[in-house]
Amino acid sequence: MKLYDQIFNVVKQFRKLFSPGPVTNADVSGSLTAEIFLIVSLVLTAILLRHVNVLLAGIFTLVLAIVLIYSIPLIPKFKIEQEDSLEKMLFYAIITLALIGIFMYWGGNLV
Amino acid sequence: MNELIPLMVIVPLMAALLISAFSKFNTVTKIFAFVVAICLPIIPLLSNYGFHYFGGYEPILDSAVNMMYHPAITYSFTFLQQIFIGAVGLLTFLVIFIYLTKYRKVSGPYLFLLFLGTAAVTAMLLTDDIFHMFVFFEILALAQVGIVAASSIDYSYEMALKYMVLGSIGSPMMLLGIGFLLALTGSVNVTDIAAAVHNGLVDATSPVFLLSLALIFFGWLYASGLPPFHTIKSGIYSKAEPHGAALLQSFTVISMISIVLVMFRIYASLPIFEVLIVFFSILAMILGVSLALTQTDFRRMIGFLAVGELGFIGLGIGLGTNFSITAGLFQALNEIVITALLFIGFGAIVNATNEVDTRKLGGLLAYHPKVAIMLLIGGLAMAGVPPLSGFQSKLMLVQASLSCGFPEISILAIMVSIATFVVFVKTYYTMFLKPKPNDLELEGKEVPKAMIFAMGVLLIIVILLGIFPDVVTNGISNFVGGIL
Amino acid sequence: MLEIILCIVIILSAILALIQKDLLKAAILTGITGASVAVLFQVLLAPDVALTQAIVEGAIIPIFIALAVKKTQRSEG
Amino acid sequence: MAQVQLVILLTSVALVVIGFYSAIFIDNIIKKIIGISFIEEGVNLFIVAIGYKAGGVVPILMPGMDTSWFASNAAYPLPFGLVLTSIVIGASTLAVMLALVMVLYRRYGTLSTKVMLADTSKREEYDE
Repeated sequence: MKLYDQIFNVVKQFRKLFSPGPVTNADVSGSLTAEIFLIVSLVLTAILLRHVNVLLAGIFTLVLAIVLIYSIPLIPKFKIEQEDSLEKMLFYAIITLALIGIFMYWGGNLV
Repeated sequence: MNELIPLMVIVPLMAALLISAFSKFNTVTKIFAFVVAICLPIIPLLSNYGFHYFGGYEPILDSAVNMMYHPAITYSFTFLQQIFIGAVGLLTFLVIFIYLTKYRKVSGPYLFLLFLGTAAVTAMLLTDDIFHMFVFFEILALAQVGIVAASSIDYSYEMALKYMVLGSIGSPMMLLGIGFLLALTGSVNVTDIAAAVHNGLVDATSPVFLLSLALIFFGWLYASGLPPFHTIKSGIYSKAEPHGAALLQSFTVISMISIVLVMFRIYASLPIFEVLIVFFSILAMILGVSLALTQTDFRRMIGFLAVGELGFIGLGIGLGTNFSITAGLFQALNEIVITALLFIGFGAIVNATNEVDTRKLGGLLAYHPKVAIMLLIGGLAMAGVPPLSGFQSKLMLVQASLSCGFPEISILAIMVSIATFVVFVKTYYTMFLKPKPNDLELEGKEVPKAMIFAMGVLLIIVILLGIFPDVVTNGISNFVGGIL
Repeated sequence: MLEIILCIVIILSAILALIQKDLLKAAILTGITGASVAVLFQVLLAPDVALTQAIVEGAIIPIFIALAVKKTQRSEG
Repeated sequence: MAQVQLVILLTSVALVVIGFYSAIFIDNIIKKIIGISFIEEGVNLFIVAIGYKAGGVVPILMPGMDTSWFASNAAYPLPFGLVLTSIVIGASTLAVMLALVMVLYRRYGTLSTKVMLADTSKREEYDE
């Protein structure tokens, strides 16, 4: 029952996503779909790790699934990180550049 | 008739300059713009396949190492270039037609920007010279900023400035990557660089070569609007005028495929290249569609959907087989047509209601039935419903990833298609089928005829490509066989 | 020796331009960076690039920035 | 004198890093644009340094020069041509950015990025 209550609270938290303005049932069902879609697709992507190591993929997928399900609602957190203020966009762009550079320099020959 | 190849770039470029110079003669400008816009899709259809060397400098055979060198900027024109330039030319014609019929007094600078963008993407597709491509990429970025800033929507200047600031991070990095390649090979011609890499003249495992891939890849992410640039791309789509947004997304798709094909020719021997592309494509699909599900502004929603669909193109190219690259390029062609149809259709609704919030709309089916039906078919095509064109390319992608041994990616692609369908049906319901809110004024507002005409033309292409996909896929498959 | 002095001038004026409170001074310091890069291009055997750089980065861009500062506000904040 | 090339490469790296620092941490939009233009400048400097040849001559063929001597001693001119284009592109981009800033200043009355270029999706007032 605890998980059910948690999911029920998610719907209440979506109200903040659409403020100002009323929250319609289509919007809430869309956000719930997004929530489930996000969890399932991230877990599914984690299975791709089996091409590196099967054991790693199994452990990682299980841990990811548990962490994601216990940290719902994800969509409000995701949306705050992806609003279009210049600072956040620049920050993520430069972080991505640094990560790609580091990954290529030290890991480019490993794959 | 290889003289027609440079004309594909020169005609829109000259038209842009002439129109901005003589924009005070209103009628002459209108007629001239219309004539040039008709020429744009016709020139690539008439031209023969072949090469064009600027300045007439033919390739030189170095007899010592038995390799060809290309001293001139080379334009190569094959079936792939023909079909994409034709598609962009047709779209430019439709957009300019909508613009010319919408306003009595046309603005010269705006037409200048539209033609400049078309010339830039045409040159990016044709060219075989990586620095030439970078120059036209910068011109394209300026044209895109101009198209966004010229719209009358709130916060369009802010969005244009944000795009420019991000662009001045992204494009110098691409230039730095080109500089690394130049330092390694001493050439900027893609054929020469690819030959040097394949013949072992360049050490493919050296850090400089890997860093050049990282930097050009970052520039590609900026050009195509994959994460972390998906927010700004969807933002500029939503702040441009609807017909401008239809053209902007085609510019994005074409700059994406032209840069990725160049990268593919140079870096295909590195396995990590394909890993990077697949990773960012999957990220784009997940983020684009899940953010589209939570939007209430329907232009922003279509923007995020367009970014999500870009992931399919990247996926096809990242898998790296002949069949998957064909599928990815075919998906690119479909996306240009379908997303343009959706942008123009939703733009027609904005035109008729002056409202972008789905919560305040409803009951439009009774007032605009033609637009509603065409939008429905376009949305179904985007979600991949047979027998429309989106179905064919997505089916090819699913088959390709299955035959490469990645069933997870096939399942993910199908899930993203279903989520796209959910997004579309949800928006369609709230806009067209839900009862009309009391305070929504709809009487006496008509959708422009030119928009319905443009949607009709695009819809015919969608249906024809869905029924006869072989017309395009055979030619693309031959092209891909040439670069693998 | 000349190169090293020029490099130090470039980096110092770039940093000074960014910690300046007065935007007009920042514009002038940008011009110093551009002009020093132009001299460095001459040292690097590229006289044609040096000419363009001296005109564009040494003169035109500081004037653009100064115009923008004049139309907006001079102090930061 | 490979030392010259090394010093110049370090300078260009320093300019790019200064640009990234200003992109993230500086709030004033005009200073941010100045900082970002340093990235472009650093990249230009790097590409010119590629073409440099220690002890070489300027790549212009003067009358009276021996062609084979010239070919083995002149600097590599292709990067110089690229940088020429890149400088002009950078200047035009910067001019467009400053013009947009001038327009936006009239609307907001401040140069702060946090105010001027904040998130727009929530700012649209929902009028009942």
